[in-house]
Amino acid sequence: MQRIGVFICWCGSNIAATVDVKKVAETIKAEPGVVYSENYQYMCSENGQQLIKNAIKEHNLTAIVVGACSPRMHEATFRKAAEAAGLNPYMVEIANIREHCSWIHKDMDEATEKAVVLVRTAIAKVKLNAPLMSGESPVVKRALVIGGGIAGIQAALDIADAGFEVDIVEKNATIGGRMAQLDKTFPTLDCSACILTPKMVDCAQHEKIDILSYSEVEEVKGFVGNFNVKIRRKARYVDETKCTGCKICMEKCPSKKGLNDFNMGLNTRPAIYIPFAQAIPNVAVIDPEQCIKMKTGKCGICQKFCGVGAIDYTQKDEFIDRQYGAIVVATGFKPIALDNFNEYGYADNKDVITSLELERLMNAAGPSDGVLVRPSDGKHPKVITFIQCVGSRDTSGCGKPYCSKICCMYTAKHAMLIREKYPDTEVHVFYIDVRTPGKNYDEFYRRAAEQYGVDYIKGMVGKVYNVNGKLMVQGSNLIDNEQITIESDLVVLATAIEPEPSVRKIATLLTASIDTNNFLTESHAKLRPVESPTAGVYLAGVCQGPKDIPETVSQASACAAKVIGLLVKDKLKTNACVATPDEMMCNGCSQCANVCAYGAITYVEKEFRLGGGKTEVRRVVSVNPAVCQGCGACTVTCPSGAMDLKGFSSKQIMSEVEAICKM
Amino acid sequence: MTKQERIDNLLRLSGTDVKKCMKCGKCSGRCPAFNEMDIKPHQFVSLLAQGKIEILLGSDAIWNCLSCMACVERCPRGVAPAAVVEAVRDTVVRAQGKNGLKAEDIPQIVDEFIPQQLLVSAYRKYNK
Amino acid sequence: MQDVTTGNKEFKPNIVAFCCNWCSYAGADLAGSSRLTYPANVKIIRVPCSCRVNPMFVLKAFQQGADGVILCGCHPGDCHYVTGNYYTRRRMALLFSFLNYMGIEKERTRVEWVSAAEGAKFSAVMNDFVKTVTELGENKRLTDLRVKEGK
Amino acid sequence: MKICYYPGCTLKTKAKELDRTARLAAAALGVEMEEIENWQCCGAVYPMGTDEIATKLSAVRALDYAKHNGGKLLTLCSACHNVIKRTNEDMKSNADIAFRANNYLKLEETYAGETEVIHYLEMLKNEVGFDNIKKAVVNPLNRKIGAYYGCLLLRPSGIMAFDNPENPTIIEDFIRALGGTPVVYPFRNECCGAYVSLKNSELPKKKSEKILASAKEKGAEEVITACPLCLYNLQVNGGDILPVKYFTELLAEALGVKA
Repeated sequence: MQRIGVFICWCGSNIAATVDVKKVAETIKAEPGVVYSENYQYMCSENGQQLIKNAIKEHNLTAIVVGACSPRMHEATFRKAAEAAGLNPYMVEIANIREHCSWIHKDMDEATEKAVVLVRTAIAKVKLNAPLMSGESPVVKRALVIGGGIAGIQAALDIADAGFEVDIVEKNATIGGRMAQLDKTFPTLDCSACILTPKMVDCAQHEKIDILSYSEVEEVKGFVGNFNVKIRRKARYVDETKCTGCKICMEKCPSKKGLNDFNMGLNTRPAIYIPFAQAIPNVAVIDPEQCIKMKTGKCGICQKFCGVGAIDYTQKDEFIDRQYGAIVVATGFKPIALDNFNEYGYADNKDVITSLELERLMNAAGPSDGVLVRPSDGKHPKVITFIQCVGSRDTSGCGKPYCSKICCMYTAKHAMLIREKYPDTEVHVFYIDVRTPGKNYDEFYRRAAEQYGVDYIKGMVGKVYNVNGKLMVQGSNLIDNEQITIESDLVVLATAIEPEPSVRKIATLLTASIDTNNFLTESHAKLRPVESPTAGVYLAGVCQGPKDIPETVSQASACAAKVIGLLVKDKLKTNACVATPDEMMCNGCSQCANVCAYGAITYVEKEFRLGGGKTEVRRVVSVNPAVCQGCGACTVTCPSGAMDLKGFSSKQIMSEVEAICKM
Repeated sequence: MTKQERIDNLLRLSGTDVKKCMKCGKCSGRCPAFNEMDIKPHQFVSLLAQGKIEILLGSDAIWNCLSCMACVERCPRGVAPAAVVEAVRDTVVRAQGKNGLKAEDIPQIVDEFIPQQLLVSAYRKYNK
Repeated sequence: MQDVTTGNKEFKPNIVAFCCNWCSYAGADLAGSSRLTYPANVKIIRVPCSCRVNPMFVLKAFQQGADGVILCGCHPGDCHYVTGNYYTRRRMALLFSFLNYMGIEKERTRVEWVSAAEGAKFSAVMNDFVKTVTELGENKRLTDLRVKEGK
Repeated sequence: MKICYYPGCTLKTKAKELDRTARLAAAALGVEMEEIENWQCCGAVYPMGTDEIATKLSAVRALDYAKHNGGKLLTLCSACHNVIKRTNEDMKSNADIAFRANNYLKLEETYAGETEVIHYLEMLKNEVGFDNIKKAVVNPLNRKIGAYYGCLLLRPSGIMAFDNPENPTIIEDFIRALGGTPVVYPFRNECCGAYVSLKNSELPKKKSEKILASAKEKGAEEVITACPLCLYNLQVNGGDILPVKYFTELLAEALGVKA
């Protein structure tokens, strides 16, 4: 039987003006189990807390109820006071007689009566409270960043600068990501490479950062503070430690017809290649599908010419296991495939290109050395038409229902750059809405229209077709209520972006939830925007939702702050109010594991004694208290009632219900 | 019938959700009969959504829409402008004396080349 | 199906409200700090998430003489625990239709989404719910007679 | 192989050639087209109004007949195909229309869209196979042919599921199988002007001329279609830019059965 102490707070006049606090304290004295009941002006004050501590000691209290303000306000305060007096902090319950009583009722009798019921309800609960202990788990002081684009680079640099080890796992042969492919960046028009490549170099030179390029995460086990990750280091057929990046292999390779992914397939590259001049690591990789030696066994020219003997055609994928305390997912995006948008003629016309292809065509290091030419005939286009929202805001099933967010700005950028570099070019932009919120963003777009004379047409294109090599762009001009056809030399499609498809696998490995568009879900849209619901997993960049470079960098730094905040701790206190299964009642059905949003529930084979010396091995549930967040979804799902929640047990809630009803 | 009832009737008859329109104008960008329509495909959706049905019911465009479904096919929001045009046309031709094609006119039109399909389809579209 | 007791103006229904800790309980706190009144016969039980509410708790409330039970959680999509309120929505839809079948009018049970910023909504919902249940009168279905007699 | 066949009114009159050559070619390819009993005109246009029931009943009758006679219904005219296939979808997925149509027809067994509607071209592609047709060709066409799809076979693509609505390939594959060279031109899926030509031939004239000019510009020597109304508009309203034929005429010619 608990020895319960009850402490009714006046909160000055906040409670006492409407609730007869003395009467409440007096009435409660008669409750079975209550051995002490007191009221005081400010329970949360030094003196008030002392009063509680003294009473606990003097009356050997085993549990206390404080009738005061909302537990969201002072539960922690009173728990600490109880702990200081030697009581387990979870033996404290709060009856909210301020926000839920004195402040909303006017009649004193009615409010007093309700306060008594609320205190009785808390007593009913506290009678069933049991001491709870927060667990502790150690923290591995190393972070994993998945994805080596600008998001991953920024997060890694920030974490490493705080003194923690970071590994960047990048599936491509170099870090840099999409930003490395861009020409200029809005709204200031800095050259993308000029601002990105120094950061790439910083990563490579940082003693705390290990870049695992051409690698993929294969398996993730463990939980916050303690992830065990298996990483596949894909065979690049070049010894990373030997290759000096001299590129002689690229020159000599006879198989030069591979599509250059980095240039969006606009030109070709050899079978052995370094993706681009500033690649980090500056190490070659062999495409085994294209390499003559690997396909036919005859060739080996690169091996012959390699001065340092770095070429190794027999290399195999390797696996490494590493431990991490925190994981940042920064897997980025890709433009959608345009198979469902044949009306724009992308598949049939070389001169219908995507915006990312245009970035490469305008880039000094691109396939045309920065000279803007038509892919079909290498001529300078005189009339260029941009089409916005290609595949974005599409609920017909052909595209994506969301706004891709970056297209309005980069199209304004493209239009402006073209008009600046080639003033004789006519530039048209078909738009549905121009969405340019952000610092200096709308000004940027207006500059394109007002100063650079870009022709913005409110309307959408219905068809692009080729007549004698000219691209006829037929669309609506809604302002003038006309249908127009613009004879163009080049058509640029502002193609919707979608999360890099590999994010699906990553999400599964991390039990991080993913939405219907394959974007990773943040823990709270407003207040926890960089945390995944899975503890210890953080989200940076477009993998979480469409965003531009400034936003991506901000989010990456926010991730880093969260990771550093986690890694500075030696041990993590785990939530005490976690799900707790009764193994004897569990039938191993997995329903609880299915509803768990955190992957806290696993199954173990366990031996049970049956009596008579016999044993049986059964599959039963096991909750990882370090991962469980204590929502209780599993408790209700369990068909056999085997699952309960500490601190909010079924019995506790039932007796609360009973106490309320028995008024 | 009150005006609201007539609006509701058109909405029901069209079977399409005009509120889904995001006013991109792709329907009118694609329409092959655009220049022959006094009220444009996107306006059919917009005017119905606003309840301005007198303009629709008085339009000549209903006789020139080809029902070619290009607007329906390409709408990014799953709206069917052609169904709105048809709902308006149905409403007009179902009113007494408002047929767009009268049976007695047909003998003068018919020549030796006109296929049955043309007579039937035009009659179905323009007459009730 | 009006109960004779509804004629009695003094009838004050007993309402059990389950509120999730993160949104609705905070919304109720905000109603309090904004001094937005609602009847005293609403008593709130704090749960971590609306999905912690076992149908058994609702049944228990009616058995113990509650006249109405309301669950409040975060708005769909805003659940602190990501998906908890979706489970609540489905479970309670099923439970409430079952209870309705058993004679506990569907107006006596309700699920509402109240965010931490919606003090006014919390108060409005509670006022409306109490009014609805008051009009329905005392609940007798499922009630353990010993409970009511004991009052 | 035997299959229920819905010819449609125009194929019995102005478009006899479409029907005749299709039957000859099918026979040569081992397909027996069994004309269904007591078919009625499909109405030539799919009525979009949500309250239209009576105008769909002839299609449902044909569909129900086919349901009990092999489960497939073969169409040839594009308009018939469009009306019947879309009506079939209504019977499958629109509970209101299905209920009311069944209520009118008082069939022994409720019709719920069970029949598979296939166009003659789909039959050639999926049942016979273009490879087999290629083998059966005795007079390879050796000329440049533009496929004219029009609207009815392709749209709405969600229901018609005939081919990619913007970039179809089935008739091009068909032309290739016959030894011809397909000419892809941008207006092959644009409307010819359709029924508007009865009231106002200006619009169909503009459309048809644009289509044929586009085909000619890309090098076509003739254009083929599956629709009698398209053929009429292209021939009568399209000027004499290019000859227009039914696709089955070319099939019969290539198979050497045209006679």
